[in-house]
Amino acid sequence: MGSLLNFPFLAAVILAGIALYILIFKKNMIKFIMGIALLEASVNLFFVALGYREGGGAPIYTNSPAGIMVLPVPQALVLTSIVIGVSILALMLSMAIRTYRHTGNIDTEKSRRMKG
Amino acid sequence: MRFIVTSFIAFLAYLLLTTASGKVALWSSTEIIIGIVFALITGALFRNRFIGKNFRMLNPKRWFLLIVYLCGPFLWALAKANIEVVCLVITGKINPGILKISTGLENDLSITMLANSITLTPGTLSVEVSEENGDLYVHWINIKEEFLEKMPRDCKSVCGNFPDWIRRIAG
Amino acid sequence: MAIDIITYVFIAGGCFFNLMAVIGLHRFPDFYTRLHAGTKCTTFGSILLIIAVLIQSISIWVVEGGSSPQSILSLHAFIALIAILVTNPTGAHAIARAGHRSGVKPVKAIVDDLEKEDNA
Amino acid sequence: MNFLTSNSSILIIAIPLLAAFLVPLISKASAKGRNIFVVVVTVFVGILVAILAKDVYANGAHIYTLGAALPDITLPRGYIVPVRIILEVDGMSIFMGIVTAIVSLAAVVYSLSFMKRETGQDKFYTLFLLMMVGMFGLEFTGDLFNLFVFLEILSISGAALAAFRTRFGDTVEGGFKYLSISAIAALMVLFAIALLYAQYGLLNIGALAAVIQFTSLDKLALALMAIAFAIKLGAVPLHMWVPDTYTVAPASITIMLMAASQACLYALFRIGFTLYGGTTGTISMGWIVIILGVLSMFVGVTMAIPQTDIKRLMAYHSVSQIGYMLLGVGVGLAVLGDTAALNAYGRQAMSGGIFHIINYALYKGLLFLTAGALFYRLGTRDLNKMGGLARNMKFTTIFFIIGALAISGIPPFNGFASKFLIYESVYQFSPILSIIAMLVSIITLASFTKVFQAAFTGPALPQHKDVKEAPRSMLIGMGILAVVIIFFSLCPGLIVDNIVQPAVDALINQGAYINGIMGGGL
Amino acid sequence: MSKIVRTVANQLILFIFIFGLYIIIHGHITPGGGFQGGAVIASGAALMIVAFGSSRIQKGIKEKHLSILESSGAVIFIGLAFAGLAAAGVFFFNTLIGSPVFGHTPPTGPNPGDIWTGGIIPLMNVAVGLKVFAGLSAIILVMALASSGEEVEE
Amino acid sequence: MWVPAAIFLGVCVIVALVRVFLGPTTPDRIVGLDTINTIVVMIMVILGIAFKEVILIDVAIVYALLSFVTTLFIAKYIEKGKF
Amino acid sequence: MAAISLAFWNPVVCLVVFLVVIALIYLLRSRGEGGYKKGTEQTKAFLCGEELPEVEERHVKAHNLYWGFFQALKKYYDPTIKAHTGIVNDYVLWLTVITVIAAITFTLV
Amino acid sequence: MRNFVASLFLGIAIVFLVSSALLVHPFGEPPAPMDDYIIQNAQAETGANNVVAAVLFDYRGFDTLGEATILFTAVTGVVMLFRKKETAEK
Amino acid sequence: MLEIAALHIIVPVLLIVCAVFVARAKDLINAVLFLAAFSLLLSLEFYLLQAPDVAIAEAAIGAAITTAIFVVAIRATKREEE
Repeated sequence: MGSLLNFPFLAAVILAGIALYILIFKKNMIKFIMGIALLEASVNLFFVALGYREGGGAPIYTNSPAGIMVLPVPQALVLTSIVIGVSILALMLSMAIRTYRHTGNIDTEKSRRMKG
Repeated sequence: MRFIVTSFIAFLAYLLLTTASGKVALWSSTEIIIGIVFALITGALFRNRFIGKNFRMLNPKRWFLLIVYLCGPFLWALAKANIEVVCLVITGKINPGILKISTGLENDLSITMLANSITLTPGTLSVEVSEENGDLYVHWINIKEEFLEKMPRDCKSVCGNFPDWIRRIAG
Repeated sequence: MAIDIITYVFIAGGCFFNLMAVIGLHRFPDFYTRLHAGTKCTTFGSILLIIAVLIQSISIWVVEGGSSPQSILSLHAFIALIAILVTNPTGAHAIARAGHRSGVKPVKAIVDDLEKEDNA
Repeated sequence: MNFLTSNSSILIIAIPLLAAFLVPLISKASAKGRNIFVVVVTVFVGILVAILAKDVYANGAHIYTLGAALPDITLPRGYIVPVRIILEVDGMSIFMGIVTAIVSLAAVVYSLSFMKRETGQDKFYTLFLLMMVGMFGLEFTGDLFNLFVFLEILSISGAALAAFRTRFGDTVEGGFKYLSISAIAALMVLFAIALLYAQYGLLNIGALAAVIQFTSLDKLALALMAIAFAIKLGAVPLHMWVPDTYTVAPASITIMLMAASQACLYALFRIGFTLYGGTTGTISMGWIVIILGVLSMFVGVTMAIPQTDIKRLMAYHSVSQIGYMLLGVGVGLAVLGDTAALNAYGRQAMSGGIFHIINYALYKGLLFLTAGALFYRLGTRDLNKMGGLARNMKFTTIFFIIGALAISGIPPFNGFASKFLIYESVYQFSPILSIIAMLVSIITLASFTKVFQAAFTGPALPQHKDVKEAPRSMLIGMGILAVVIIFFSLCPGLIVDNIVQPAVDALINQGAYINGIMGGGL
Repeated sequence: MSKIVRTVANQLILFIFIFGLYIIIHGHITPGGGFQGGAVIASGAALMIVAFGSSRIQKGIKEKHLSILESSGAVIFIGLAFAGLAAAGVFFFNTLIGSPVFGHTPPTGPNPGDIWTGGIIPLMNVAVGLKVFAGLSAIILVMALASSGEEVEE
Repeated sequence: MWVPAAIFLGVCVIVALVRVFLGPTTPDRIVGLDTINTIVVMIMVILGIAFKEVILIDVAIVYALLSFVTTLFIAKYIEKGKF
Repeated sequence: MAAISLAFWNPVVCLVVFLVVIALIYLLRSRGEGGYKKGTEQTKAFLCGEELPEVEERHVKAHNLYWGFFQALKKYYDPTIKAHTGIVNDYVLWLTVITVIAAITFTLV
Repeated sequence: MRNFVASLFLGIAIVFLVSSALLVHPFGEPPAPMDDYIIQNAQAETGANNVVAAVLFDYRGFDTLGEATILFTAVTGVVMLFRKKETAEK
Repeated sequence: MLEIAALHIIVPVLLIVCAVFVARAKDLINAVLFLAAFSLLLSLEFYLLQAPDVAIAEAAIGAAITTAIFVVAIRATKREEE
């Protein structure tokens, strides 16, 4: 049970592995961007899971004797990270659209012009 | 007029969200002030969207009828529909088809209400709506055989007495 | 105690309808019929579950007195229900229309007026 | 004045940020006013950097706690760990700040004419200022997560600017590559931060450095962070985005991207020396840095020779030049635990590497700007289509000669000073490395001879008959860098003693950095 | 989309908007805040775009308006940070703590009703909410216009 | 009682996800996604009761309102509409 | 502190060397032929009496320089240039590989 | 060749990641020297019941500023990429 | 609390399944669908981890806006992955 309790961590790192698989093997630009989104999500999940405390409530003072709370700082960091992620996704997708207009293709191999 | 009505509805929605925050009849004074400010902003922004071309929805009688309709015939039809669908899920006997029905309703709101109602009620699902007149194309999961003969489809057997209710509410 | 039993009945009903919805997704042959299952049953299941929530929180409210936060809880659950009631059928309509326009035909359909209309 | 001194570290970050938010609004009113505004802000930031530098060199590290009652209260009352974000500017940070300030000043003046033909200039200047903010923030912050945030600002604005001239298809490709690589690298950094946070519950670099134990998770975090910054600065074999992106970006942005890679180099050193400085990981990390450095030097310069695109050639050279810095500082990192070796040659190697940072930024910036001037007048980057340009573009030619001689390490110029420090000290560490470094310098000279021959000398080509000299503001931008290069060439001893040595001390002296954070309670 | 979706969208946008404002202004006492509320309102904008088409939305609200809104939100935010510098000498100092405006310490509870708490946090929430709403809507609007073949005006 | 119900609904999500995976056409998959949306909103409401935290219900409201937008976007894509 | 001041490097020395070089250049230039004029027959290249080729052909193109060097180092250049594929996925692969190697190094050492 | 190398190193990377997940503190028991202070003092110091908001806008407000800046940057970048005329007429 | 632990296992497993499907889908619009489902379940997982702020943000941004921009981008490029 000991290692099974770490399951959210495990899930997060397995997600990172899947994202890396996409990033290495998938040549479609939009798929590639999805890989980055997955990587982002996995790191976020890892961060929030780090801050979980057994039996803790949300870090908001709602109950009069404030009980155990989960850690607030990872949540704040993840909020920042989520918005950063969507900014990166938007910019990359715009670049993919632009590439398609110039080359008629969004394959990273077929649309490339620079090498060597 | 539109502005006032939209603001008022926004204010009501805000009050619903912030219930039990204070002492002034369940709300605190700051919440009410902020609610008014927000309601004014919302009203200024969406007055042409929220209220259509006419004001017939402002009649409180229609609101009362809407609530009665939702709690009475609609809920009953919903329950019946679900039991029917559950039966179909278990038995697997279906007899589907897409039908065109004329509802005779004119304005957008009533067509929307009817379409959403029949989506949720016995065996029917609105697939397409005609942009010119209020004709609905309905996917029916279990068509009765005798229904197919008449070409101007009978609205009554598909949607029961919903059009009457809706005509009284929004028509 | 009786209130608890009523709550349990409603929860069981809600879970049953949700289960039927997802089973219906597999039993039915084409996507229009699946949409029937996926929309109607989940909506009704949600109504039952939220009624359970309302009963429970109102009972707590009555027991503990008016200042309990449970009242807000039931109100917010009710708002969620309204949101589901408005968005679910509209979404179903949008999906059905999109599916028909993208060329998915109803399986085993005995009549298709819209198809005739398009061809005419 | 006192107000400016005590708040200068935050003002250096906040004022360009405010200006960046204001640029779209001002730009609606007048385009000329916007240009003046941007230049004024850049100059003002330069002055602030000078004020801060004076303070730091006089009084030691500058601490600024954001949101506390007083800027130097780093720890909350009666508590042992810092809670708020703290800016900590020591000798190394301010050194990088000076580099950034000089480069951005040159770039903004150069851009005034260079971007005149483009639309969307308000976007350009907004992103430019944001890029400045990213670099200064990355260099000044003392908080790991804040470092990640500024890294992202830097990456996004840099990628958007690299793709600025969207009418050429390849610019978007370069921007996409840069952005993907940066995003993945930044996520690796974030994962490493998560691993550190999981063990110690802290985010401040100084506080973490005080308690770090080098467990296996710390080792993984170190690997992730080191390689993430290595790819951002373009060390071989992670350099492949560098030619693609540097080639397509507008010239003034190329030098900003170059300064950005310097900022990432700073982050790498900060991680290696300060965060992990007290652990045993410095030796292996030092060797990894040295190996990356030697590979960068060699592969970069050999890949540069066959190129026919002038900016691509220069981009490979910048990979090669980064190798020198990695080599110099890596030697220092490898011997960090060994005091005798550190005093015998490690310190000298580090000062060579760090001095090379500023030299590289200057002469490489000058070279990229001359390449941009050629592109501005000719409309092509292809060396095969150039020839005989020295007749028409006299100043550009002179600036190119200055830059080429400096990068090749020809004695009177500043490139020689830093390279000489590296050769001399690395020779004591390992003779082979030193010989490779000298060889690379010779090949660099050879390849710039090729550029000079192909572009500037030779018969006057008929299609370049009426090519004019570059516009005035571009010449001023190049002139700033050239004047600083000549100043550095004349008195390198002054620079090394007054600017580089404090930076080296700041890197080596981990205790002072930690003490700046942990000793500041009430 | 069809008439039904348009009608529902017209009704729903009001509630999404008011809900987003609720999330923004209660950011310091219930879950939510500037980002979440701004993102909710921006999703409302996305709903309008998908229901009516971006070219029709663009007649009402243009990208440059959103851009000005976003800039001003950012300026307000950094201005609040500078206010700390001006009032107390430290950037980002929470100047309003202890003052009668927004200076209270709230009672514990799910929605205590006392909005005058949190110092500059509610103001910052509003600024960030404005900014996030404008930014995300601008992104979606510009990308939707680009995908349907139209370009943004300079 | 509430948490087991949530787990049961979680199992329902698994079953629906199989349909999303199998669905021969894209509309089939959207139907599955729509079903999952509703069920997850219900899980959120139920867990809000189970944790006895009022504030958690807000998440469910947000999701109920916004999952609609997702559905509409994909539906508009497959009916080949212009955005 | 180890003394690292470049003591041999005096600005004055640099300036003096620079002036000397300038003086040398001036001297050489003054010793040149006085009758040189631009744009006349004098400046034309003399190629064994043959006709001069076109201007483009006279200019040695950039990619022709150091041709022998590349031929000699073909074994090095072919794989190196081939490794620069220009595909983003390969960049990520390189990143992963190097990170893994670094992680192994740190774990083992 | 590429696929083999990629799979090999991807596998090793996943091994490292999984080992890191197993080596982290047990799920639900984090060390929290910084967070404990914030949880105890946030309500009194900042006057916000929502501790996350207190962290976002007070203790780590600078991060939030940076993050707002990133969104601003991205919007500027997207608008810049889709601008209409790409060269001004001379 | 064993039941909560069960949810903590079910939801991450679903997340992994969704991610695998994202990787495998040839049709990009299906991949976007799985990404939307992934986002939804991630939001649920944040909810379970007692992070309502993050859950709201993920629901709003991850589900609505990310999907929207992906779909828009696929409309502007092409649907099939080769």
